Amino acid sequence: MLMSIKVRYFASLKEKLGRAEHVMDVTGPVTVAEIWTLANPGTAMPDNIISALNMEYVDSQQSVKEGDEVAFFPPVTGG
Amino acid sequence: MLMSIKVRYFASLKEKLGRAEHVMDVTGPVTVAEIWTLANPGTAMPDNIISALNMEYVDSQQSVKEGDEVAFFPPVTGG
Amino acid sequence: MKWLFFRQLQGVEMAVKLYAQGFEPLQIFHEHQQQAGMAGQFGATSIFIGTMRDMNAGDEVKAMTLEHYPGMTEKQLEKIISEASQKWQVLDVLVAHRVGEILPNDPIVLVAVWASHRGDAYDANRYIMEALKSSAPFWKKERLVSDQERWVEKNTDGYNKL
Amino acid sequence: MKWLFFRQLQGVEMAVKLYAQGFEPLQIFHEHQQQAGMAGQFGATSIFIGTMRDMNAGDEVKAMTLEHYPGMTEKQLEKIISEASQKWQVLDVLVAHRVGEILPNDPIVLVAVWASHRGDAYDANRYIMEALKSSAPFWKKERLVSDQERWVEKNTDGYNKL
Repeated sequence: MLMSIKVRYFASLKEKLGRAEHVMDVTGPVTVAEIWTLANPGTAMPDNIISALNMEYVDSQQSVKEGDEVAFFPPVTGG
Repeated sequence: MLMSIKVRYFASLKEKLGRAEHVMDVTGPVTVAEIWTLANPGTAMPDNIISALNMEYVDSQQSVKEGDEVAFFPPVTGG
Repeated sequence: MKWLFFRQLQGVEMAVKLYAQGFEPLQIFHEHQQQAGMAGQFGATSIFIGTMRDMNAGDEVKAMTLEHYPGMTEKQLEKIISEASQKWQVLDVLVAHRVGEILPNDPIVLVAVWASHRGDAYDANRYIMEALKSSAPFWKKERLVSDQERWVEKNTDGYNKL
Repeated sequence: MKWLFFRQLQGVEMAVKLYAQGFEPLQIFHEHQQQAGMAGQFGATSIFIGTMRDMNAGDEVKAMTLEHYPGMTEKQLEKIISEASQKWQVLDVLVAHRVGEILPNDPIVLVAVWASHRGDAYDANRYIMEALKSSAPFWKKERLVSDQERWVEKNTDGYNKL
Protein backbone atom coordinates (compact mmCIF):
# COMPACT_ATOMS: atom_id res chain seq x y z
CA MET A 1 0.00 0.00 0.00
CA LEU A 2 1.67 3.23 -1.15
CA MET A 3 0.99 6.25 1.07
CA SER A 4 1.90 9.88 0.74
CA ILE A 5 3.00 11.32 4.10
CA LYS A 6 3.89 14.93 4.89
CA VAL A 7 6.76 15.24 7.35
CA ARG A 8 7.52 18.45 9.26
CA TYR A 9 10.29 19.58 11.62
CA PHE A 10 10.36 22.55 13.97
CA ALA A 11 12.71 24.79 15.90
CA SER A 12 16.22 23.49 16.72
CA LEU A 13 15.49 20.17 15.01
CA LYS A 14 14.54 21.95 11.80
CA GLU A 15 17.85 23.86 11.91
CA LYS A 16 19.87 20.76 12.69
CA LEU A 17 18.33 18.75 9.86
CA GLY A 18 18.38 21.71 7.50
CA ARG A 19 14.80 21.24 6.34
CA ALA A 20 11.32 22.24 7.46
CA GLU A 21 9.11 19.80 5.60
CA HIS A 22 8.92 17.26 2.83
CA VAL A 23 6.46 14.75 1.40
CA MET A 24 7.39 11.06 1.32
CA ASP A 25 5.85 8.14 -0.51
CA VAL A 26 6.09 5.10 1.72
CA THR A 27 4.77 1.56 1.56
CA GLY A 28 2.76 0.67 4.65
CA PRO A 29 2.06 -0.39 7.26
CA VAL A 30 4.54 2.01 8.84
CA THR A 31 4.86 3.74 12.20
CA VAL A 32 5.80 7.34 13.09
CA ALA A 33 9.20 6.09 14.29
CA GLU A 34 9.74 4.30 10.96
CA ILE A 35 8.85 7.52 9.11
CA TRP A 36 11.72 9.21 10.97
CA THR A 37 14.15 6.42 9.98
CA LEU A 38 13.06 6.43 6.35
CA ALA A 39 13.24 10.24 6.22
CA ASN A 40 16.56 10.55 8.06
CA PRO A 41 18.60 7.44 7.29
CA GLY A 42 21.66 7.15 9.49
CA THR A 43 20.41 9.80 11.96
CA ALA A 44 18.91 8.43 15.16
CA MET A 45 15.96 10.38 16.53
CA PRO A 46 17.31 12.47 19.43
CA ASP A 47 15.96 11.31 22.80
CA ASN A 48 14.12 14.52 23.53
CA ILE A 49 12.24 14.66 20.22
CA ILE A 50 8.45 14.61 20.40
CA SER A 51 6.17 13.18 17.70
CA ALA A 52 2.83 14.47 16.49
CA LEU A 53 0.43 12.91 14.01
CA ASN A 54 -2.13 15.18 12.38
CA MET A 55 -1.41 17.82 15.02
CA GLU A 56 -2.01 15.52 17.99
CA TYR A 57 0.70 14.15 20.27
CA VAL A 58 1.32 10.46 19.62
CA ASP A 59 3.58 7.65 20.70
CA SER A 60 6.14 7.03 17.95
CA GLN A 61 4.84 3.46 17.59
CA GLN A 62 1.56 4.82 16.22
CA SER A 63 0.83 3.75 12.63
CA VAL A 64 0.32 6.31 9.89
CA LYS A 65 -2.10 6.29 6.96
CA GLU A 66 -2.40 7.91 3.54
CA GLY A 67 -2.41 11.71 3.71
CA ASP A 68 -1.22 11.95 7.31
CA GLU A 69 0.99 14.76 8.55
CA VAL A 70 3.79 13.66 10.86
CA ALA A 71 5.77 16.22 12.85
CA PHE A 72 8.92 16.01 14.93
CA PHE A 73 10.06 18.70 17.33
CA PRO A 74 11.99 19.38 20.54
CA PRO A 75 10.28 20.13 23.89
CA VAL A 76 8.00 23.14 23.62
CA THR A 77 9.07 26.41 25.26
CA GLY A 78 6.19 28.84 24.83
CA GLY A 79 4.39 30.99 27.35
CA MET B 1 -5.43 54.07 87.18
CA LEU B 2 -7.96 55.99 85.07
CA MET B 3 -7.68 55.39 81.31
CA SER B 4 -9.45 56.93 78.36
CA ILE B 5 -10.34 54.27 75.77
CA LYS B 6 -11.92 54.80 72.35
CA VAL B 7 -14.40 52.07 71.41
CA ARG B 8 -15.60 51.48 67.84
CA TYR B 9 -18.20 49.20 66.25
CA PHE B 10 -18.61 48.31 62.58
CA ALA B 11 -21.11 46.96 60.09
CA SER B 12 -24.05 44.90 61.40
CA LEU B 13 -22.83 45.24 64.99
CA LYS B 14 -22.81 49.02 64.69
CA GLU B 15 -26.42 48.92 63.43
CA LYS B 16 -27.50 46.50 66.13
CA LEU B 17 -25.97 48.56 68.94
CA GLY B 18 -27.05 51.83 67.37
CA ARG B 19 -23.70 53.52 67.78
CA ALA B 20 -20.43 53.72 65.85
CA GLU B 21 -17.98 54.90 68.50
CA HIS B 22 -17.61 56.39 71.95
CA VAL B 23 -14.86 57.23 74.41
CA MET B 24 -14.92 55.62 77.87
CA ASP B 25 -13.02 56.42 81.02
CA VAL B 26 -12.23 53.18 82.80
CA THR B 27 -10.15 52.23 85.80
CA GLY B 28 -7.54 49.59 84.96
CA PRO B 29 -6.23 47.02 84.63
CA VAL B 30 -8.94 45.99 82.17
CA THR B 31 -9.16 43.61 79.18
CA VAL B 32 -10.77 44.07 75.78
CA ALA B 33 -13.57 41.71 76.86
CA GLU B 34 -14.16 43.81 79.98
CA ILE B 35 -14.33 46.93 77.82
CA TRP B 36 -17.22 45.31 75.94
CA THR B 37 -19.03 44.50 79.18
CA LEU B 38 -18.54 47.97 80.60
CA ALA B 39 -19.64 49.58 77.34
CA ASN B 40 -22.60 47.27 76.74
CA PRO B 41 -23.97 46.24 80.14
CA GLY B 42 -26.51 43.45 79.85
CA THR B 43 -25.56 42.64 76.25
CA ALA B 44 -23.32 39.60 75.84
CA MET B 45 -20.74 39.87 73.07
CA PRO B 46 -22.10 37.81 70.12
CA ASP B 47 -20.04 34.68 69.44
CA ASN B 48 -18.93 35.74 66.00
CA ILE B 49 -17.63 39.17 67.06
CA ILE B 50 -13.95 39.89 66.48
CA SER B 51 -11.83 42.22 68.59
CA ALA B 52 -9.10 44.60 67.49
CA LEU B 53 -6.79 46.73 69.61
CA ASN B 54 -5.10 49.68 67.95
CA MET B 55 -6.02 48.25 64.55
CA GLU B 56 -4.47 44.82 65.17
CA TYR B 57 -6.42 41.63 65.78
CA VAL B 58 -6.25 40.58 69.43
CA ASP B 59 -7.59 37.98 71.79
CA SER B 60 -10.31 39.55 73.94
CA GLN B 61 -8.27 38.75 77.07
CA GLN B 62 -5.64 41.28 75.98
CA SER B 63 -5.20 44.21 78.39
CA VAL B 64 -5.75 47.78 77.26
CA LYS B 65 -3.83 50.91 78.21
CA GLU B 66 -4.43 54.65 78.24
CA GLY B 67 -5.30 56.05 74.81
CA ASP B 68 -5.96 52.66 73.17
CA GLU B 69 -8.55 52.16 70.45
CA VAL B 70 -10.66 49.03 70.84
CA ALA B 71 -12.86 47.83 67.99
CA PHE B 72 -15.55 45.16 67.73
CA PHE B 73 -16.90 43.86 64.44
CA PRO B 74 -18.46 40.84 62.72
CA PRO B 75 -16.51 38.58 60.31
CA VAL B 76 -15.06 40.57 57.43
CA THR B 77 -16.61 40.19 53.98
CA GLY B 78 -14.46 42.22 51.59
CA GLY B 79 -12.87 41.29 48.27
CA MET C 1 -9.18 58.64 39.44
CA LYS C 2 -9.48 59.50 43.10
CA TRP C 3 -8.02 57.50 45.91
CA LEU C 4 -8.49 57.78 49.61
CA PHE C 5 -5.29 56.17 50.67
CA PHE C 6 -1.99 55.45 49.03
CA ARG C 7 1.24 54.30 50.50
CA GLN C 8 4.39 52.76 49.06
CA LEU C 9 5.74 50.14 51.40
CA GLN C 10 9.38 50.46 52.22
CA GLY C 11 12.04 48.46 50.41
CA VAL C 12 9.89 46.93 47.71
CA GLU C 13 7.55 48.75 45.36
CA MET C 14 4.19 47.96 46.81
CA ALA C 15 1.04 49.96 47.08
CA VAL C 16 -2.32 49.79 48.80
CA LYS C 17 -5.10 51.99 47.44
CA LEU C 18 -8.70 52.47 48.51
CA TYR C 19 -11.13 54.13 46.12
CA ALA C 20 -14.39 55.81 47.07
CA GLN C 21 -15.29 56.06 43.37
CA GLY C 22 -13.92 55.77 39.84
CA PHE C 23 -12.21 52.44 40.28
CA GLU C 24 -10.84 51.18 36.94
CA PRO C 25 -8.63 48.15 37.68
CA LEU C 26 -6.96 47.94 34.27
CA GLN C 27 -6.10 51.62 34.29
CA ILE C 28 -4.71 51.49 37.84
CA PHE C 29 -2.71 48.40 36.90
CA HIS C 30 -1.33 50.01 33.77
CA GLU C 31 -0.39 53.28 35.49
CA HIS C 32 1.29 51.46 38.33
CA GLN C 33 3.30 49.31 35.94
CA GLN C 34 4.39 52.32 33.90
CA GLN C 35 5.55 54.16 37.01
CA ALA C 36 7.29 51.19 38.58
CA GLY C 37 10.13 51.16 36.04
CA MET C 38 10.49 47.38 35.98
CA ALA C 39 10.73 46.99 32.19
CA GLY C 40 12.62 43.84 31.29
CA GLN C 41 12.71 42.51 34.85
CA PHE C 42 9.31 40.91 35.27
CA GLY C 43 8.42 37.79 33.36
CA ALA C 44 5.15 36.99 35.10
CA THR C 45 2.22 39.12 36.17
CA SER C 46 -0.78 37.67 37.95
CA ILE C 47 -3.87 39.85 38.23
CA PHE C 48 -7.09 39.15 40.08
CA ILE C 49 -10.18 41.32 39.73
CA GLY C 50 -13.23 40.81 41.91
CA THR C 51 -16.45 42.21 40.45
CA MET C 52 -19.92 42.67 41.91
CA ARG C 53 -22.40 40.05 40.68
CA ASP C 54 -26.11 40.73 40.24
CA MET C 55 -26.99 37.54 42.12
CA ASN C 56 -25.94 36.26 45.54
CA ALA C 57 -27.22 33.35 47.59
CA GLY C 58 -30.02 32.89 45.08
CA ASP C 59 -31.29 36.46 45.25
CA GLU C 60 -31.07 39.31 42.76
CA VAL C 61 -28.92 42.09 44.15
CA LYS C 62 -29.26 45.65 42.86
CA ALA C 63 -26.65 47.52 44.90
CA MET C 64 -24.09 47.07 47.63
CA THR C 65 -22.38 49.21 50.28
CA LEU C 66 -18.77 48.47 51.17
CA GLU C 67 -17.90 49.62 54.67
CA HIS C 68 -14.33 49.57 56.00
CA TYR C 69 -12.31 50.49 59.08
CA PRO C 70 -10.14 53.41 57.95
CA GLY C 71 -6.62 52.89 59.23
CA MET C 72 -6.97 49.23 60.15
CA THR C 73 -7.91 48.21 56.61
CA GLU C 74 -4.75 49.74 55.17
CA LYS C 75 -2.64 48.36 58.03
CA GLN C 76 -3.92 44.81 57.50
CA LEU C 77 -3.47 45.00 53.73
CA GLU C 78 0.11 46.19 54.15
CA LYS C 79 0.76 43.34 56.56
CA ILE C 80 -0.64 40.82 54.07
CA ILE C 81 1.53 42.19 51.24
CA SER C 82 4.54 42.15 53.51
CA GLU C 83 3.91 38.51 54.42
CA ALA C 84 3.49 37.55 50.76
CA SER C 85 6.70 39.30 49.80
CA GLN C 86 8.55 37.33 52.46
CA LYS C 87 7.11 34.02 51.28
CA TRP C 88 7.62 34.55 47.54
CA GLN C 89 10.05 36.32 45.25
CA VAL C 90 7.99 39.23 44.02
CA LEU C 91 9.07 42.47 42.36
CA ASP C 92 5.96 44.52 43.01
CA VAL C 93 2.48 44.23 44.46
CA LEU C 94 -0.55 46.44 44.02
CA VAL C 95 -3.76 45.99 46.00
CA ALA C 96 -6.73 48.27 45.33
CA HIS C 97 -10.24 48.03 46.80
CA ARG C 98 -13.46 49.94 46.40
CA VAL C 99 -15.41 51.34 49.35
CA GLY C 100 -18.83 53.00 49.39
CA GLU C 101 -21.84 52.41 47.15
CA ILE C 102 -21.44 50.07 44.19
CA LEU C 103 -23.60 48.47 41.52
CA PRO C 104 -23.56 45.09 39.79
CA ASN C 105 -20.62 44.76 37.36
CA ASP C 106 -18.60 47.36 39.30
CA PRO C 107 -15.12 46.19 40.22
CA ILE C 108 -14.51 45.61 43.95
CA VAL C 109 -10.90 44.53 44.26
CA LEU C 110 -7.69 44.35 42.25
CA VAL C 111 -4.66 42.31 43.29
CA ALA C 112 -1.65 42.48 40.95
CA VAL C 113 1.69 40.76 41.50
CA TRP C 114 4.77 41.18 39.31
CA ALA C 115 7.53 38.57 39.58
CA SER C 116 10.36 37.11 37.56
CA HIS C 117 8.70 33.69 37.50
CA ARG C 118 5.09 32.58 37.28
CA GLY C 119 5.02 30.32 40.33
CA ASP C 120 5.74 33.26 42.60
CA ALA C 121 3.26 35.53 40.83
CA TYR C 122 0.40 33.03 41.03
CA ASP C 123 1.06 31.91 44.60
CA ALA C 124 1.55 35.38 46.02
CA ASN C 125 -1.55 36.71 44.27
CA ARG C 126 -3.76 33.99 45.64
CA TYR C 127 -2.29 34.24 49.12
CA ILE C 128 -2.97 37.98 49.19
CA MET C 129 -6.51 37.54 47.94
CA GLU C 130 -7.37 34.80 50.47
CA ALA C 131 -5.80 36.80 53.30
CA LEU C 132 -7.69 39.93 52.21
CA LYS C 133 -10.95 37.95 52.21
CA SER C 134 -10.32 36.57 55.70
CA SER C 135 -8.67 39.48 57.50
CA ALA C 136 -8.96 42.87 55.79
CA PRO C 137 -11.76 44.77 57.57
CA PHE C 138 -14.34 45.37 54.86
CA TRP C 139 -18.04 44.56 55.17
CA LYS C 140 -20.65 44.23 52.46
CA LYS C 141 -24.28 45.15 52.80
CA GLU C 142 -26.47 44.08 49.91
CA ARG C 143 -29.63 45.76 48.68
CA LEU C 144 -31.86 43.24 46.97
CA VAL C 145 -34.20 43.93 44.07
CA SER C 146 -36.99 43.75 46.69
CA ASP C 147 -35.25 46.70 48.45
CA GLN C 148 -34.54 44.47 51.45
CA GLU C 149 -31.09 45.15 52.88
CA ARG C 150 -28.85 42.50 54.38
CA TRP C 151 -25.28 42.16 55.54
CA VAL C 152 -23.15 39.46 53.94
CA GLU C 153 -22.38 37.22 56.90
CA LYS C 154 -19.07 35.65 56.03
CA ASN C 155 -16.63 34.98 53.23
CA THR C 156 -16.04 31.45 52.01
CA ASP C 157 -12.64 29.84 51.59
CA GLY C 158 -11.52 30.32 47.99
CA TYR C 159 -9.36 27.21 48.02
CA ASN C 160 -12.28 24.87 48.64
CA LYS C 161 -14.93 24.25 46.05
CA LEU C 162 -18.47 24.71 47.27
CA MET D 1 -4.56 44.95 16.47
CA LYS D 2 -3.89 42.13 14.04
CA TRP D 3 -4.45 38.52 14.81
CA LEU D 4 -3.50 35.47 12.86
CA PHE D 5 -6.06 33.12 14.25
CA PHE D 6 -9.30 33.51 16.10
CA ARG D 7 -11.91 30.97 16.96
CA GLN D 8 -14.80 30.89 19.42
CA LEU D 9 -15.13 27.44 20.88
CA GLN D 10 -18.60 26.00 20.80
CA GLY D 11 -20.92 26.17 23.78
CA VAL D 12 -18.90 28.46 26.00
CA GLU D 13 -17.43 31.80 25.05
CA MET D 14 -13.80 31.00 24.62
CA ALA D 15 -11.21 32.30 22.25
CA VAL D 16 -7.68 31.50 21.17
CA LYS D 17 -5.72 34.23 19.41
CA LEU D 18 -2.22 34.33 17.98
CA TYR D 19 -0.63 37.68 17.22
CA ALA D 20 2.25 38.28 14.83
CA GLN D 21 2.52 41.86 16.11
CA GLY D 22 0.73 44.55 18.10
CA PHE D 23 -0.05 42.42 21.12
CA GLU D 24 -1.59 44.54 23.92
CA PRO D 25 -2.88 42.14 26.60
CA LEU D 26 -4.95 44.68 28.54
CA GLN D 27 -6.63 45.94 25.40
CA ILE D 28 -7.41 42.43 24.16
CA PHE D 29 -8.75 41.55 27.59
CA HIS D 30 -10.92 44.63 27.75
CA GLU D 31 -12.33 44.21 24.24
CA HIS D 32 -13.10 40.57 24.86
CA GLN D 33 -14.88 41.35 28.11
CA GLN D 34 -16.94 44.11 26.48
CA GLN D 35 -18.02 41.81 23.66
CA ALA D 36 -18.77 38.82 25.86
CA GLY D 37 -21.85 40.39 27.43
CA MET D 38 -21.33 38.84 30.85
CA ALA D 39 -22.01 41.97 32.93
CA GLY D 40 -23.24 41.06 36.40
CA GLN D 41 -22.48 37.34 36.01
CA PHE D 42 -18.78 37.13 36.72
CA GLY D 43 -17.47 37.78 40.21
CA ALA D 44 -13.88 36.67 39.66
CA THR D 45 -11.41 37.27 36.86
CA SER D 46 -7.93 35.82 36.91
CA ILE D 47 -5.42 37.17 34.40
CA PHE D 48 -1.90 36.02 33.73
CA ILE D 49 0.51 37.94 31.51
CA GLY D 50 3.89 36.51 30.52
CA THR D 51 6.43 39.12 29.47
CA MET D 52 9.88 38.84 27.91
CA ARG D 53 12.70 39.45 30.41
CA ASP D 54 16.03 40.99 29.45
CA MET D 55 17.91 38.25 31.32
CA ASN D 56 17.70 34.47 31.08
CA ALA D 57 19.92 31.78 32.57
CA GLY D 58 22.34 34.49 33.68
CA ASP D 59 22.75 36.07 30.24
CA GLU D 60 21.50 39.36 28.86
CA VAL D 61 19.01 38.75 26.09
CA LYS D 62 18.30 41.41 23.48
CA ALA D 63 15.65 39.75 21.32
CA MET D 64 13.70 36.55 20.85
CA THR D 65 11.94 34.67 18.07
CA LEU D 66 8.78 32.74 18.85
CA GLU D 67 8.19 29.89 16.42
CA HIS D 68 4.98 27.86 16.39
CA TYR D 69 3.27 25.04 14.51
CA PRO D 70 0.32 26.69 12.76
CA GLY D 71 -2.76 24.54 13.17
CA MET D 72 -1.40 22.33 15.95
CA THR D 73 -0.79 25.27 18.28
CA GLU D 74 -4.40 26.41 18.04
CA LYS D 75 -5.68 22.84 18.30
CA GLN D 76 -3.70 22.17 21.48
CA LEU D 77 -4.73 25.48 23.04
CA GLU D 78 -8.39 24.74 22.35
CA LYS D 79 -7.98 21.32 23.89
CA ILE D 80 -6.41 22.83 27.01
CA ILE D 81 -9.24 25.36 27.38
CA SER D 82 -11.80 22.64 26.85
CA GLU D 83 -10.19 20.50 29.58
CA ALA D 84 -10.10 23.46 31.98
CA SER D 85 -13.75 24.25 31.33
CA GLN D 86 -14.67 20.68 32.19
CA LYS D 87 -12.69 20.71 35.42
CA TRP D 88 -13.85 24.12 36.68
CA GLN D 89 -16.95 26.29 36.47
CA VAL D 90 -15.82 29.04 34.15
CA LEU D 91 -17.86 31.55 32.17
CA ASP D 92 -15.27 32.54 29.61
CA VAL D 93 -11.63 31.96 28.71
CA LEU D 94 -9.31 33.95 26.49
CA VAL D 95 -5.82 32.78 25.55
CA ALA D 96 -3.60 34.98 23.39
CA HIS D 97 0.04 34.41 22.44
CA ARG D 98 2.64 36.30 20.44
CA VAL D 99 4.61 34.70 17.62
CA GLY D 100 7.51 36.15 15.63
CA GLU D 101 10.20 38.60 16.70
CA ILE D 102 9.93 40.18 20.13
CA LEU D 103 12.00 42.41 22.40
CA PRO D 104 12.48 42.56 26.17
CA ASN D 105 9.38 43.88 27.97
CA ASP D 106 7.12 42.75 25.11
CA PRO D 107 4.18 40.62 26.25
CA ILE D 108 4.30 36.96 25.21
CA VAL D 109 1.12 35.39 26.56
CA LEU D 110 -2.22 36.34 28.09
CA VAL D 111 -4.50 33.89 29.88
CA ALA D 112 -7.77 35.32 31.21
CA VAL D 113 -10.51 33.36 32.97
CA TRP D 114 -13.90 34.73 34.02
CA ALA D 115 -15.88 32.79 36.62
CA SER D 116 -18.55 33.32 39.24
CA HIS D 117 -16.17 32.39 42.04
CA ARG D 118 -12.48 32.99 42.59
CA GLY D 119 -11.43 29.39 43.23
CA ASP D 120 -12.47 28.41 39.71
CA ALA D 121 -10.88 31.47 38.12
CA TYR D 122 -7.52 30.96 39.83
CA ASP D 123 -7.37 27.19 39.35
CA ALA D 124 -8.44 27.22 35.71
CA ASN D 125 -6.03 30.03 34.85
CA ARG D 126 -3.07 28.25 36.33
CA TYR D 127 -4.02 24.93 34.79
CA ILE D 128 -4.23 26.54 31.35
CA MET D 129 -0.91 28.29 31.77
CA GLU D 130 0.93 25.17 32.94
CA ALA D 131 -0.63 23.10 30.15
CA LEU D 132 0.29 25.77 27.59
CA LYS D 133 3.88 25.73 28.85
CA SER D 134 4.12 21.95 28.62
CA SER D 135 2.12 21.14 25.50
CA ALA D 136 1.36 24.09 23.21
CA PRO D 137 3.86 23.94 20.33
CA PHE D 138 5.79 27.18 20.61
CA TRP D 139 9.58 27.45 20.65
CA LYS D 140 11.78 30.33 21.76
CA LYS D 141 15.10 31.25 20.25
CA GLU D 142 17.01 33.90 22.16
CA ARG D 143 19.49 36.41 20.74
CA LEU D 144 21.97 37.43 23.41
CA VAL D 145 23.63 40.81 23.72
CA SER D 146 26.74 39.09 22.33
CA ASP D 147 24.65 38.30 19.19
CA GLN D 148 24.93 34.60 19.94
CA GLU D 149 21.66 32.79 19.21
CA ARG D 150 20.35 29.86 21.24
CA TRP D 151 17.17 27.85 21.54
CA VAL D 152 15.52 27.70 24.94
CA GLU D 153 15.76 23.99 25.73
CA LYS D 154 12.81 23.35 27.98
CA ASN D 155 10.20 24.96 30.19
CA THR D 156 10.28 24.47 33.93
CA ASP D 157 7.34 23.38 36.05
CA GLY D 158 5.63 26.49 37.37
CA TYR D 159 4.27 24.70 40.42
CA ASN D 160 7.72 23.90 41.81
CA LYS D 161 10.00 26.55 43.15
CA LEU D 162 13.50 26.46 41.68
